[in-house]
Amino acid sequence: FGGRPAEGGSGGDGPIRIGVSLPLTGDFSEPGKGVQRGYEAWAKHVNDNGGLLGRQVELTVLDDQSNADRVAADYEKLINSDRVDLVFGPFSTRLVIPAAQVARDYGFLFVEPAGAAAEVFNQGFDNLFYAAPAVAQDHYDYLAEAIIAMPEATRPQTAAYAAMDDPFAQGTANGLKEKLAKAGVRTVVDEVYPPNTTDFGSIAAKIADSRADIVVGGTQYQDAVNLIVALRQLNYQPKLAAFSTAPTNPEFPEAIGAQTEGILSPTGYTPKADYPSNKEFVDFYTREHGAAPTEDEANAWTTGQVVAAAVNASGCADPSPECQRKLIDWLHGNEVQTVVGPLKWDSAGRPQGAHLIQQYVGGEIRIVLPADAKEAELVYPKPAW
Amino acid sequence: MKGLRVAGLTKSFGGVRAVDDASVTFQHGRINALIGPNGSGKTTFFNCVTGMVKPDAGIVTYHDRDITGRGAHKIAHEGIGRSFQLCRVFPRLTAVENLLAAVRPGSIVRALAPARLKSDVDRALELLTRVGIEHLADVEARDLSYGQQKLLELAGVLMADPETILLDEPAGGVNPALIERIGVLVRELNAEGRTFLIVEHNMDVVMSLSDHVVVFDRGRPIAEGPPDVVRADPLVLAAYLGG
Amino acid sequence: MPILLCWRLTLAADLLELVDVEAGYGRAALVLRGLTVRVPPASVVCLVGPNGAGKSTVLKVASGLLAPRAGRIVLDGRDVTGRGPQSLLGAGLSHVLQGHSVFPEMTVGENVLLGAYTVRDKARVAERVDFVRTLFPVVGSRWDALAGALSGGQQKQVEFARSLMVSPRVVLLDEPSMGLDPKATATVFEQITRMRDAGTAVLLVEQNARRALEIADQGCVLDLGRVHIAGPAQALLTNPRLGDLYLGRRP
Amino acid sequence: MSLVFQSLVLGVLMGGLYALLAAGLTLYFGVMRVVMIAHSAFLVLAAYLAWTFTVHTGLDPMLSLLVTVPLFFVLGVAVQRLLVARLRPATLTMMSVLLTFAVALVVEGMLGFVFSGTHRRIPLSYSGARLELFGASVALVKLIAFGLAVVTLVGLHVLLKVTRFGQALRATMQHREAARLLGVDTDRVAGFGFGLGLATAAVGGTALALDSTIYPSLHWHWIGPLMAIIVVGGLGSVAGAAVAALLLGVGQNLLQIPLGTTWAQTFFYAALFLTLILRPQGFFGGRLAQRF
Amino acid sequence: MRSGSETFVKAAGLVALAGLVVAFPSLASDPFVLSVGVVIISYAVLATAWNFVGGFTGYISLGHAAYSGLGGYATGLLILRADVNPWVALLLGGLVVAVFAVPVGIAALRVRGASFVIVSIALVLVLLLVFQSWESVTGGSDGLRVPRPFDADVLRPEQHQRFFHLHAVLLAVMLLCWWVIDRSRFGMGLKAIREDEDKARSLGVPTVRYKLAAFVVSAFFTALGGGLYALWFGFLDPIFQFSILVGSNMVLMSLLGGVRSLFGPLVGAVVVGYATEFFKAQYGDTQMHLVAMGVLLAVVVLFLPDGIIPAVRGLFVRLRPGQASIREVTQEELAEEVRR
Ligand SMILES: Nc1ncnc2c1ncn2[C@@H]1O[C@H](COP(=O)(O)OP(=O)(O)OP(=O)(O)O)[C@@H](O)[C@H]1O
Ligand SMILES: Nc1ncnc2c1ncn2[C@@H]1O[C@H](COP(=O)(O)OP(=O)(O)OP(=O)(O)O)[C@@H](O)[C@H]1O
Ligand SMILES: CC(C)C[C@H](N)C(=O)O
Ligand SMILES: [Mg+2]
Ligand SMILES: [Mg+2]
Repeated sequence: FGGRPAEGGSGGDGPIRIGVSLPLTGDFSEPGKGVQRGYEAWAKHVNDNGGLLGRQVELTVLDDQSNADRVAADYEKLINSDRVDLVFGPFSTRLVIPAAQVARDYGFLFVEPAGAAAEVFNQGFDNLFYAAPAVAQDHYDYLAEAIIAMPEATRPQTAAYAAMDDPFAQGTANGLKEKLAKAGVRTVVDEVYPPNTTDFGSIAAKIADSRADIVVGGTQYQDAVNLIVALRQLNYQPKLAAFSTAPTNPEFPEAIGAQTEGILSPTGYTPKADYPSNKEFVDFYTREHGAAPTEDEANAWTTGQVVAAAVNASGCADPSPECQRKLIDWLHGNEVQTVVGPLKWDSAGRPQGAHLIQQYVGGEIRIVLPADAKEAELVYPKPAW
Repeated sequence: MKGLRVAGLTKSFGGVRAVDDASVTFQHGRINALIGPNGSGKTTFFNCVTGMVKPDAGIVTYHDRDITGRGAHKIAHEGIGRSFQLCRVFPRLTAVENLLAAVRPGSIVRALAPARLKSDVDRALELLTRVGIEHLADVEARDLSYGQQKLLELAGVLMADPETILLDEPAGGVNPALIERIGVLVRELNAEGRTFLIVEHNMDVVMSLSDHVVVFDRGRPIAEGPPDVVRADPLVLAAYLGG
Repeated sequence: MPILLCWRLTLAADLLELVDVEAGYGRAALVLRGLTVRVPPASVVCLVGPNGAGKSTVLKVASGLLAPRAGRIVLDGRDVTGRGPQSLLGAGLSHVLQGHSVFPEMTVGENVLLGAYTVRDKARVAERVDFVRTLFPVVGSRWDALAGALSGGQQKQVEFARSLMVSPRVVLLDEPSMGLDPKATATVFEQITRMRDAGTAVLLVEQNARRALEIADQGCVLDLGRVHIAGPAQALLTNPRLGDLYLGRRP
Repeated sequence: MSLVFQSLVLGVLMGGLYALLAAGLTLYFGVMRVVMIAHSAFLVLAAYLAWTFTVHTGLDPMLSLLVTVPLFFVLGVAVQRLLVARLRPATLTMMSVLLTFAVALVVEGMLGFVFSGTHRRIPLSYSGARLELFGASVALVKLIAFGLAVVTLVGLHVLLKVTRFGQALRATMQHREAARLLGVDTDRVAGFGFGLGLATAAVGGTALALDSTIYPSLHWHWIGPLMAIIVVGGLGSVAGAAVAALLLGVGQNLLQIPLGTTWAQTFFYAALFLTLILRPQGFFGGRLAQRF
Repeated sequence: MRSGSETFVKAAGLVALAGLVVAFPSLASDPFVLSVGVVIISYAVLATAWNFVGGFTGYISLGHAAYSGLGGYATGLLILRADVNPWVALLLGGLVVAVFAVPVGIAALRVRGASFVIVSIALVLVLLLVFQSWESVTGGSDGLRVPRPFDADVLRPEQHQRFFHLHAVLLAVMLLCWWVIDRSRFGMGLKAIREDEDKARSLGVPTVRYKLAAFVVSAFFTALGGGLYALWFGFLDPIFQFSILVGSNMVLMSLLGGVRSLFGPLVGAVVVGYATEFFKAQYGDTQMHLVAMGVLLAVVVLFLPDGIIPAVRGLFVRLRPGQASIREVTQEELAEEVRR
């Protein structure tokens, strides 16, 4: 198994080769493919517009099968065998951590589109940057503020939380829970379930039995769908229901039987945002794919933008430790304009923004928080489902 | 008292009392036969004595030591060896290996000693010669015919060097010429001082071989004594031999 | 080495004939090396021989469990070589295996009733059940027990009882008396005689050789896959050459 | 109190589904001595077929049974005749583990290839519909699944215990040669037995898909609990497995109240280990697990 | 009996193999190939460790990932929580797992055959649940980062190289142990258990103790393999540590090479490891690599049920002149012979 002889290599006028490993199969394959579409759209867009540093960019995408062992091997391969100039991150916290380790060992800049959990940032990686507005803990910040600001009479008194046992999903629910608890909203149910749970009957029974005013799901996708259906089967009608990531999925309304009205979700991205590059992105992407981009594509595109900004500012894009160091240092000191807004990071790579809050209003998912970005009024209490 | 003694042995399976309060003493150093109709509990009796099943009640002693309910391998270590009614060998081990597996390793250190010690292999070959299948030493047991497997099992039991040997129907399914050969071997070993306890339905074998016969019926002994006496016992005639 | 056929004097056509059969297992060497056996109706032909001679193999070839590599099997004048046991059973041939072949996790009753698997006539089945229950008391008394929980000899009795559920024209019996107590052995041999008297052709393999030859009409001594000596059973019994080698010393 | 009652109801419904999903395993495992790792992969396959059916025709997924049950029966016959039948009888049990593991991989891989890894759920107009029962909610879809389970299990039990085919199947598995000599067409019977097992997978998969999302690797999630059920129930006993499934389902749901989801899941394995230590033959009859 | 030339060939082969292993890191064209080498030799370690129980006793454990996972976690937790030196932690971790394996073995080895398979699967699934939810100790589903045992100035490629050799040493020790047991009375007893446990018992083999000993030795080595891997890889995620697929891989590799041969699992690991890389490169982003793996496994089970090494050996034996071992004489001739 001799690896291919090194081709391309550093510098020169050849294309800039960017290595990525993504979960194209396995548990995370769906969002993984979304990220792939985003990366590819970004590369095409860059190439159509004269490339980076005047060089074309070329993606090498490997499939890590949603497996942590594989993702490390993939970056090992990209960096050593394929001799890529730059790397982009994979999808999901679970894969980002082992991947970032490899990148760090070889001194590579590691900008990633989907490692939002707190754990990603306390591993001591100085080469890592999360290319989205907020870490998991902060996804619900605007919602927390809004709830706390409600008049005493209508403000929810009790809350039920159910979170998947996954660093990201748990992080989102915990973030909201901590803030609400501090403000006096009693936690009456706090359930954590394994990622492969398919039967939510008894979790739903607990929540329904608690008659909590609001229900919050720290969810990925399928679990939110199952949980909502199970809650409906028990005729539980909360005043407010929020779930991370799932409701933004285009298939969500159909999956839960169209009873979406009033469901909330944080999102890092909206195609309607008026950040300078966003319109360009949405137009380009819609032209290519016939549909507007979602969060996964946007995060990938953002990753591209962040790296491109560093490359342009540093004037280099090669695997040498010096160049990679320059890129990393530049990102630590600067803000980057992206499709999800201006991003800047602390020393551990945490972005310093917050997520928008969306809600299904009139059958469509709209931004309701923060006030300055809203497309519709927050509906509270939510109608029955 | 020397030898194997069983008192009040009882074993039930569900509603069936396979062995029912059986008390038997075997003549140490002799060839004992255990006969009785099908289902009278002979095999179960063997299984209880050798620790393959736990008796519900009763005491088994060997040289005055209580061995009731001990693990099968411990009872084997006491010097009691047995064969099975449906002969059992290690199918994918060769004939020699079948015998080597019966060597008792002793301490842990000795357990890690090579299995093919020359002394052991020599003894195995000698035993195979004694039962007349030395030419099959390197043949896997599953390739042997039924009778040859039977002889191999016997050799394996002997390899463990037991003082008391329990044989369950050694003649069943074996060619008459071979039966005679086994009989000769049993006598030789008995002359060396080994005690035999043989379950057998072949009356010719029982009568010609044994010194002492115990007759079982419904899980307990109904008669015992020298072969000629037992053969004439009306109880035995009624229960077993058929009048 | 003398290669004789199982010779006979009867005039009636043979019910079962194995002609020049060669057979073996898998890729291994031949077990049967050109062997001919004939079984006329209303007679018992007894096969004896040392362990591993190929006796069981003869029966397996005859009942279609094992396809011969050469030779012919003729049942009632028709060539049935290569046909499976199911079709031979339909043609009136049944085979009782050596060793233990009860269905251990089914009850004794289920085992016996399976003997009549091919019989549709319920009344007839009921009648046979009554018959075997009286013949072998254990079948009746342990009707609902799992067959695997019976003692070795009891299982053999159930097996034989199971084979009596049909009345075929040819019966192959492989050591039916193995492990049986004297009473049950007597019952089995008596049943074999009765079958013969009712016109059935019986091919019997027995290690209880003298006892078997006493009730047999013809005898064949098999060794190394060939017929060694054959002739009327009485002649074999009195043949001094066979005593020590195959039949065991006279008691 | 109402939570306990609600959980009890949910537990019974879930237990019924578990029993249905495990039914096929009992058949291969107890009757045929084959450890069928791929059973749950076929469950997922059936679920996908039901999903495809509904998405493309807009009809009720239950109607897909008309196609999938016969299809799976044929598939089962094929798996048995082409693969399982080729294993050596002496090592059948062990090797069947690996062989069916391989089959599971192939099924999962094909599902991923054809349907992608996306989580799917059958869009049903009545997915949230419910009935009220003494104050507890009973979801319609769960009730349907339970009904399917009852019908299938009763049918299977009758088939195995009473019919000629059942007798022949059990005889074939216990002593093939003897069964052939009694006139049983053993090849066919064994194939049919496997087909029957897979046919239950068709029903089970459809029932599963009514109230759960599906994805190709879902089957790994089911292997453990289903195996636990058939050991606790006593290998080979359909009735035992059904009782065990009900008890485990109820137990899991009740334990979930104090313990939470994750620890409640360990209940299955705790029951499994306890069974093996206390009563290796299972609590409700069946084969001695110790010897098997 | 063995001939001198055969011994010579074997010795030469062994030396060549050892040379190849020692030299591999310098032959590898780049750190990636080297890292694949580490993965494969780690497979070989795990498969060989599995074979202590699978090969000798015939108990098929599909859940050996339990021990590799525990070994990894034990090592990592000892370093992180007790501040133990990494290498001491590795060894201690192995011992801890060995001790843990005693009660588990006593319970699990009560059942045989397929039930044992189920128990072994259940064990991994239980551990997965425990390690996922016992967050305060295990790090829960976030996983656990294991600090590297070497200084920061040991660069990653250098690290791969060291770990390759560490694995090789462990493998060599295990192979030696396996070889010693294979030839020993203990090994003979284990094989007897594999063939017929009750019969072995009746012959005086202390089956429970023997099985347990093999089981614990296997768990110990598996844990060392898991611990070493954890030190190398640096990150433990319960989902991948306690996975049925990992355990099945050990079984597949052992079976493929041949469970009754010393080098069987090693050969199997090389084949499977290479096949995994190959299928992944070939079918990258489709699930076809699963299908390919499944087909490979099925082919092995159906056509090479004894494994590669016995199959190859069988080929050689068939080429050699046949040795007749079965005496072909009739009773009559035998009687003549005896008389003479
Ligand atoms: N399934 C098998 N596979 C391979 N060889 C076999 C098989 N069955 C029998 N043999 C071999 O075929 C030969 C004849 O076997 P067979 O069973 O016909 O002997 P037999 O005369 O019935 O002996 P016994 O009196 O012991 O029953 C023996 O040498 C045996 O080793
Ligand atoms: N495992 C078991 N389960 C239930 N009943 C059993 C079991 N083993 C034996 N029995 C019953 O116990 C009784 C004694 O059986 P055992 O095997 O000891 O008889 P045996 O004297 O050896 O008979 P045989 O001469 O036929 O070998 C029989 O009625 C049998 O059915
Ligand atoms: C927001 C998402 C893209 C984050 C991702 N689901 C994670 O596991 O971290
Ligand atoms: Mg007996
Ligand atoms: Mg025979």
